[in-house]
Amino acid sequence: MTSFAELALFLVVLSDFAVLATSRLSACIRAIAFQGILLGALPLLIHLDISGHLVVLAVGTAVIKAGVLPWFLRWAIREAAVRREVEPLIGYMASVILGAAALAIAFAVANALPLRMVGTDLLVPVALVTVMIGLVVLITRSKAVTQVVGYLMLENGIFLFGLTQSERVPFLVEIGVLLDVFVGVFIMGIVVFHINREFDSISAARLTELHD
Amino acid sequence: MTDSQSGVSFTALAVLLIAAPIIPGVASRTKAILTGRQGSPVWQLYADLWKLAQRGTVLSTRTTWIFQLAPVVLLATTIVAAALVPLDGRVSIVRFAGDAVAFAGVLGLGRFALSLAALDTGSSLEGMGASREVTFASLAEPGLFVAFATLGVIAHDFSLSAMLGDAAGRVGASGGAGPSLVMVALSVFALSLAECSRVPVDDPSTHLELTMVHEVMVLDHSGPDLAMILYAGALKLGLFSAILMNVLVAASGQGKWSFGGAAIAALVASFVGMGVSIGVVESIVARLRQPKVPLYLAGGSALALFGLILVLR
Amino acid sequence: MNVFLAGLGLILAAGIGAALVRGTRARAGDAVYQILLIIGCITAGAAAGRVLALGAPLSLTIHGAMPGGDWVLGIDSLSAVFLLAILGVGAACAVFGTHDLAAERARGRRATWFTQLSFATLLAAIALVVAARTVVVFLGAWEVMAISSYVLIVAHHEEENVRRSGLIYLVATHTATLALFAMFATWDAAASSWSFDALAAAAPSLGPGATIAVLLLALVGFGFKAGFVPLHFWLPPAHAAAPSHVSALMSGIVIKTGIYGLLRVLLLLGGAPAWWGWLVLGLGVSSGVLGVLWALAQHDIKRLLAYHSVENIGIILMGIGVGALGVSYHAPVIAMLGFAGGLLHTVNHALFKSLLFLGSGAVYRATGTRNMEELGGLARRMPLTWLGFVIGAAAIIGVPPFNGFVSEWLVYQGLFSAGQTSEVSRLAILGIPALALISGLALACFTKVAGVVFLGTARTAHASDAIEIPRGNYLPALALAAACVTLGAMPALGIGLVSATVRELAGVGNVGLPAPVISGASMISLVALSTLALSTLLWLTRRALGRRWTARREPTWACAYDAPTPRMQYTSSSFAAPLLSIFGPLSGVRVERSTTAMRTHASDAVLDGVALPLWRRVHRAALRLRGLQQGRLHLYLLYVMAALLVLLGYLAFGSRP
Amino acid sequence: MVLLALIAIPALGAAVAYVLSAPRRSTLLIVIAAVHVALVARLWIVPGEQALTGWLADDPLGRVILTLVSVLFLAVAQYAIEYVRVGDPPGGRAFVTCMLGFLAAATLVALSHHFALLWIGLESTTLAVAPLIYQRHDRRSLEAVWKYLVLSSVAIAFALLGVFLLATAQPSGSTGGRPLVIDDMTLRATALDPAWLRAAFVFTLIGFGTKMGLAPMHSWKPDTYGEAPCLVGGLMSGALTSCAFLGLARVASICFAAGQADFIRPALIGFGIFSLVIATAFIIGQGDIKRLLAYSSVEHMGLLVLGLGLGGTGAYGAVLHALNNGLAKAMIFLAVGNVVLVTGTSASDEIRGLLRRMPASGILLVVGLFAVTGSPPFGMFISEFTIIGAAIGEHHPWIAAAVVGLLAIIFVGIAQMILEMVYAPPVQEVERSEERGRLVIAPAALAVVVLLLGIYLPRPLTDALSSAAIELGGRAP
Repeated sequence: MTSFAELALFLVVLSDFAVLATSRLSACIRAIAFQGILLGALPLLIHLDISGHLVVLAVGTAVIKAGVLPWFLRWAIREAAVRREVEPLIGYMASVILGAAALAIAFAVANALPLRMVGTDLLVPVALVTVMIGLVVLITRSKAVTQVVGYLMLENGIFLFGLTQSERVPFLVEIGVLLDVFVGVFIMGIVVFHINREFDSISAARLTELHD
Repeated sequence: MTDSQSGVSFTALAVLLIAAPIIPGVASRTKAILTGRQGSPVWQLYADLWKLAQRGTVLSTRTTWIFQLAPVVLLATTIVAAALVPLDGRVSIVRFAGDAVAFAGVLGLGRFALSLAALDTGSSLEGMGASREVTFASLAEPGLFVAFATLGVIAHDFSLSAMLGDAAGRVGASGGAGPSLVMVALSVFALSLAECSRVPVDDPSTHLELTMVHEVMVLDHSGPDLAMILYAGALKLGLFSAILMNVLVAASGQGKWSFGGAAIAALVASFVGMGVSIGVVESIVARLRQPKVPLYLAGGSALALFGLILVLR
Repeated sequence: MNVFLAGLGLILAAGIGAALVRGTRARAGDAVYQILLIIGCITAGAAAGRVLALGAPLSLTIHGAMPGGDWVLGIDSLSAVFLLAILGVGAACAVFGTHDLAAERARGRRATWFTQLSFATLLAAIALVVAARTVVVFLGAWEVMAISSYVLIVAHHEEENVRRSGLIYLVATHTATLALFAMFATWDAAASSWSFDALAAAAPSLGPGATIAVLLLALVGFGFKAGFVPLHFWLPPAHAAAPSHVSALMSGIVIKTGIYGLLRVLLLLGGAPAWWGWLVLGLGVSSGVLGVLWALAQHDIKRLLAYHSVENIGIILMGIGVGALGVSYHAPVIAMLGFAGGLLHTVNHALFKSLLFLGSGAVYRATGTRNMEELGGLARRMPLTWLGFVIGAAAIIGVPPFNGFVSEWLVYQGLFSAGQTSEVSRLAILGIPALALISGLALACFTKVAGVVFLGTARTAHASDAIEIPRGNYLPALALAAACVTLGAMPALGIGLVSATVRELAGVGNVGLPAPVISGASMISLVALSTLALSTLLWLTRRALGRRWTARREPTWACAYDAPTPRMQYTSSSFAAPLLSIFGPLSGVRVERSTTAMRTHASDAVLDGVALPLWRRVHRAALRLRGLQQGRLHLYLLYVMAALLVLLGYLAFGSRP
Repeated sequence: MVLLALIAIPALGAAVAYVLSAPRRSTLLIVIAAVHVALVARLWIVPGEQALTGWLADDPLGRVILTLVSVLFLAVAQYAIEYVRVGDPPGGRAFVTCMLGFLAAATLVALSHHFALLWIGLESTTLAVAPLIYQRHDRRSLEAVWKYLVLSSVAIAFALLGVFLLATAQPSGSTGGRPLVIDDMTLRATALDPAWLRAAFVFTLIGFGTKMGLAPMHSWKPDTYGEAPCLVGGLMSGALTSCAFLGLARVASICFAAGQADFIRPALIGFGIFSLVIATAFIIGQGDIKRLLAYSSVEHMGLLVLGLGLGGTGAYGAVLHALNNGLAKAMIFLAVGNVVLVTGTSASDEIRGLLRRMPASGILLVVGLFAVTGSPPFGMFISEFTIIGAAIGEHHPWIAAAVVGLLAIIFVGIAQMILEMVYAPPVQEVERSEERGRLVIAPAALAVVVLLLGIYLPRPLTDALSSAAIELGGRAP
């Protein structure tokens, strides 16, 4: 059983790097959708006693993170003529190297943490990697949509970390968190849509009109 | 103060009022003799006063009541100042702790009135005189106060009668305060020359208005007003000579004269002495240039300050 | 105590009454305002008078859920002395102000009810400051006083420099409030509650560091309000900008709350260490000399009077310094003389300074300008204002028949008696030449003002067609003049007024004032009366003598130059030039020479030299930080990450659990 | 039962308002606001109610913040009725909905005793306010809302991580009590694992700190308050930041109970002082009145955190300061709103002659100046005085000196701008004032409340403040 969970976690790391490496927006969105599916499956893989609320949680996560949000992000950028990411501040190669560094740090830190292991010991490092790579994407990318993808990745990382405490964190809270993330990204999507309409290209870099 | 004592001090005041005008006469006389001239008689000022008292006054069209009030206030304040000084070397008519401040204050009121009268005429020359008079006075006063402070510390009492009267005499020479008393005497002499506008600071006999200080302030006064101003000037000279005499007596260390007659004689002698010394100074020293006067006054004050430090040590 | 509060209530009612009865029936509003305000002042003054007369301090505690414990008000002898000065001068300024504003309202420029309302609030706030006995009430009344005087200063807010002066004033008072803030906070840390009695109880338990902090902060906080030299820079611009009856009240009364504060802290601390006494004496001397020197350099009559307030605050501080030294060197005689001199000079200064400001206000109302170079010859056209002004001038330079002399005489005695002791306090005698220099320069300065503004011939059209102000205006001025003369002629009155407080400050129980002071007081009245008597006698003989000879009227002699023009008269700058040249750059006179013209203007050493450049440097430093907010979202995210990393570092390497 | 009503009514109102017509929407808004205040008053009468098995509870600290939010919302609602009709883009359908949504979320934050619930509440306040910021639908407000959303979401993500770390710090099973419920955690605080608890505090400090607008995470504040309509600025600076402060205070109370005081105090004091310094630097020479108020909000958040970090009477001062700051900030924002509505610009050098054109708002601005800078007659003075007293009481005299110095400089910056706007003569003479009467009622009422708080603190309020202070590791003055 743990091998399936480890496989899923490995795929999650792979999708992180996919987002880092690609320059095309649609590829990014597909990668984050794929990660959504994995996240949906993981609670089932980790906890053997599959109770009713675990299934609902898994299905809910998969539907929202893999289905609704990626479709919505594609809707947000449908009029954008340019579908490619502007050259990020530190270049693609540097981003991937940074991702690798994040992976190394994550594993080093994970061992140091005196965490009571629940599920596989791979869960916490992967969570930390996803969080860090999410932050890298958020900071270095200039396209608004990519930043939303970065934010989603950050949420996924924290969601993974939440799984270590899943039996202690009641079901209602999980759903609440999920709903909040959904509404957050939904509003971000609308704003991206408006940015898309106002500014010729949806690069967030030009948003520097407000300053002191 | 006992009634016999007050009798002597009142007679001393009367002597001052009568004899004061000799001093300018003696001064001009000495200067004339030293410079080989005949010079005017000693009682010249009496004649001038009498002549002016008979004359009518000419008032400027611009002046207000302050112009006519000023000479009156000047004379009145000088007389009140005289009441504060122990003319007979023992005790003054009005005696209280801190009457040195009153002495300076009263003279200040007179100066204030005279300067206002000068500005009232609206002429630029009188304005210049008032400005210079007030400038030099404000620099001379600190020196005078340091002198009084030194005397006060020596006599352990801040009233003029104690300082210049008997207390200073007793403590004076014997208490080792001799040198500082001499310094105070010198500084009082220097500063009184400035206060009474005599040579090193101002020349009463000059006719060039631009160089005058005190004289140009009173240009517009005439008749009895001018008489009062000149008389007040002479009285002030008399006051300072009395103060100087008392300080010198204290410095020399003899006791005080017990009976009244000698004190009166000493007072008259101080007038003549003051006149002679002014005459000598006038014939030796030329008038100081305008920017040099503050240095002169500062020098006088420094002398007194040095005396004070000597005593305080 | 309820009588006092009733008085305050009446004063506030006067302001509100003026606010209600505005518009068409403004004249009725003025009458209501004046009557109510005067009655209020009298009732409150009666309460204060009773405290002084019976020597029984009043106290009132208002319980309730107020923040910082319940409110305590009280009037002891110190508050009573200040209250009498405040209410007396306040009433006079209010009457003058009403008529002054009536003229302005006639020109329809501005509704006057707002100024009257804030004037009434200001008066009530000052009275409350003096009667407050807890921190919250004290600081609350203090700030209401600061705000209402700000509102009054910017009454003519259409002019740019009025607003600028108002801002400088507000910043100065707010910094003062913050300094008091910190002082009371330091003091409160050791005290049980926020009331003054608790503070007094906690005073001995204050550590050495805390005592130094409290004393220095008190000096800064109250110094800003009192306005001694380094902290005076707001005072001249504020007084020049304010309407004249407001600057009269501010200069006479509001800056005195600073002195009240210092005395109150001294009382609560039960005496200050010697260094504080020396510091206050030093500040007094420097404020005195520099204040009068900078006053000499001024062209604007109100700025000149404002600098003279700085000088007189210097003299008051010398008195308090000597008093504090007396207490710290355990010489009660010196303490009593010093405090008596300082306190009496506070009352005297309140009287003659407001008199002078009302005079300058009348001049401004009549001629429309405050620049002395454009005035002259007003004595003939405004005789009663001239009478008030010349009495005020004589009083301020401290010559015998007037009240200024009495308090300076006390300060001299304090300095001299300090000089007679054997300890190091002997050095205080060096204050005597300084005080002499100050009064000498003051005499020069006021000869200049009185002569240039009122005497000679009118230099411009403004001055030549000036008309005397209505009766209502100079009545208060003459009342103040009368007070100056009576206090000068009968000094025993003034000394009796302050003796109770002086005993308390010097901490000597109910032993009487030193004997020389009592006998001196009667002698001074003898000197004053004899001067007046002798002058009148000589004046009458002069009159009698003169009638026999006709007095001819000719143009001024001026060495037979027969076409003198008004411009040839000595002006304020030329009159002061010899004195200012002696002090060189210290006098702050800036000379602007061009090929055709030469102008001198006075600059304030502290404001232009220290305060404004300091503010510009702070401004530049702030602008350099502006780069942080340049609008790029990436950098904002980096800031958050940086903060996170710093905290994680702190977590990892910070204090071990 | 009252607690659930307090949350449900605004939430339902938000849904209903979306479908109602404009006039009825406004009446619904004001009615719900009034009902909300009434319910909170009832809470004061019978305190200590619980709901949802302890997840929602009424404790003194929460009740003070809830009162602030409720009173503030009532004033803003009354202001909004007029604003919706007359604002430059009049408030649309979403305006009232979002406001009521915000009220519901803020109430949830104030009442929740379960950290995750608190997190959800705070997240929903952020999302409820976002459309309000974008009210003007122009490029500048678009940029402002984008930055606000990205920065807040990242912050909220960290806060969520912090909450999960709190959960890990709690021992499972009976010894740990119900997971993430504040009451149980404070009771069994010693059983918490110190390492995880500290990590949780770090992340929650960053998360809630960014929501409060502490420096260096404050960059979204000037843009957001600068571009949002003033009543939204008032709502956010008054209520939203106070809710974020409540969240931070809850975590801090757990840490104090668990004996981590010497770890978290330096961090809180450090952030407090840094916020004050940054605020001072940006207030001087600021060109825009709304951005200036944003930096003033950063300054006061710094003071709150400083008070919390100092301990002693500082905690009491901090909670009282949150109350005073919320009301004063809302008051001055609404007054500025009136000015911006008439003059059309918020650049301070283009606004002149307010005393002539809009006397009421002009005077309110001056009153606001003295209120916001903590001058004595107003409530802010009492709380600032307590905080500085605590700084000295807890033997940090240099911190007290620094704070007093910075407050003095800040006063100069704000006074320079506001006094010039109010007292300078108007560019072109105007005969009658362009004041809208109804828009002045709300700020005037708030001003009176702030003044009252400076003079009279009702007994129940002081008791609540004292028990809140004890909870936050401090003591009553």
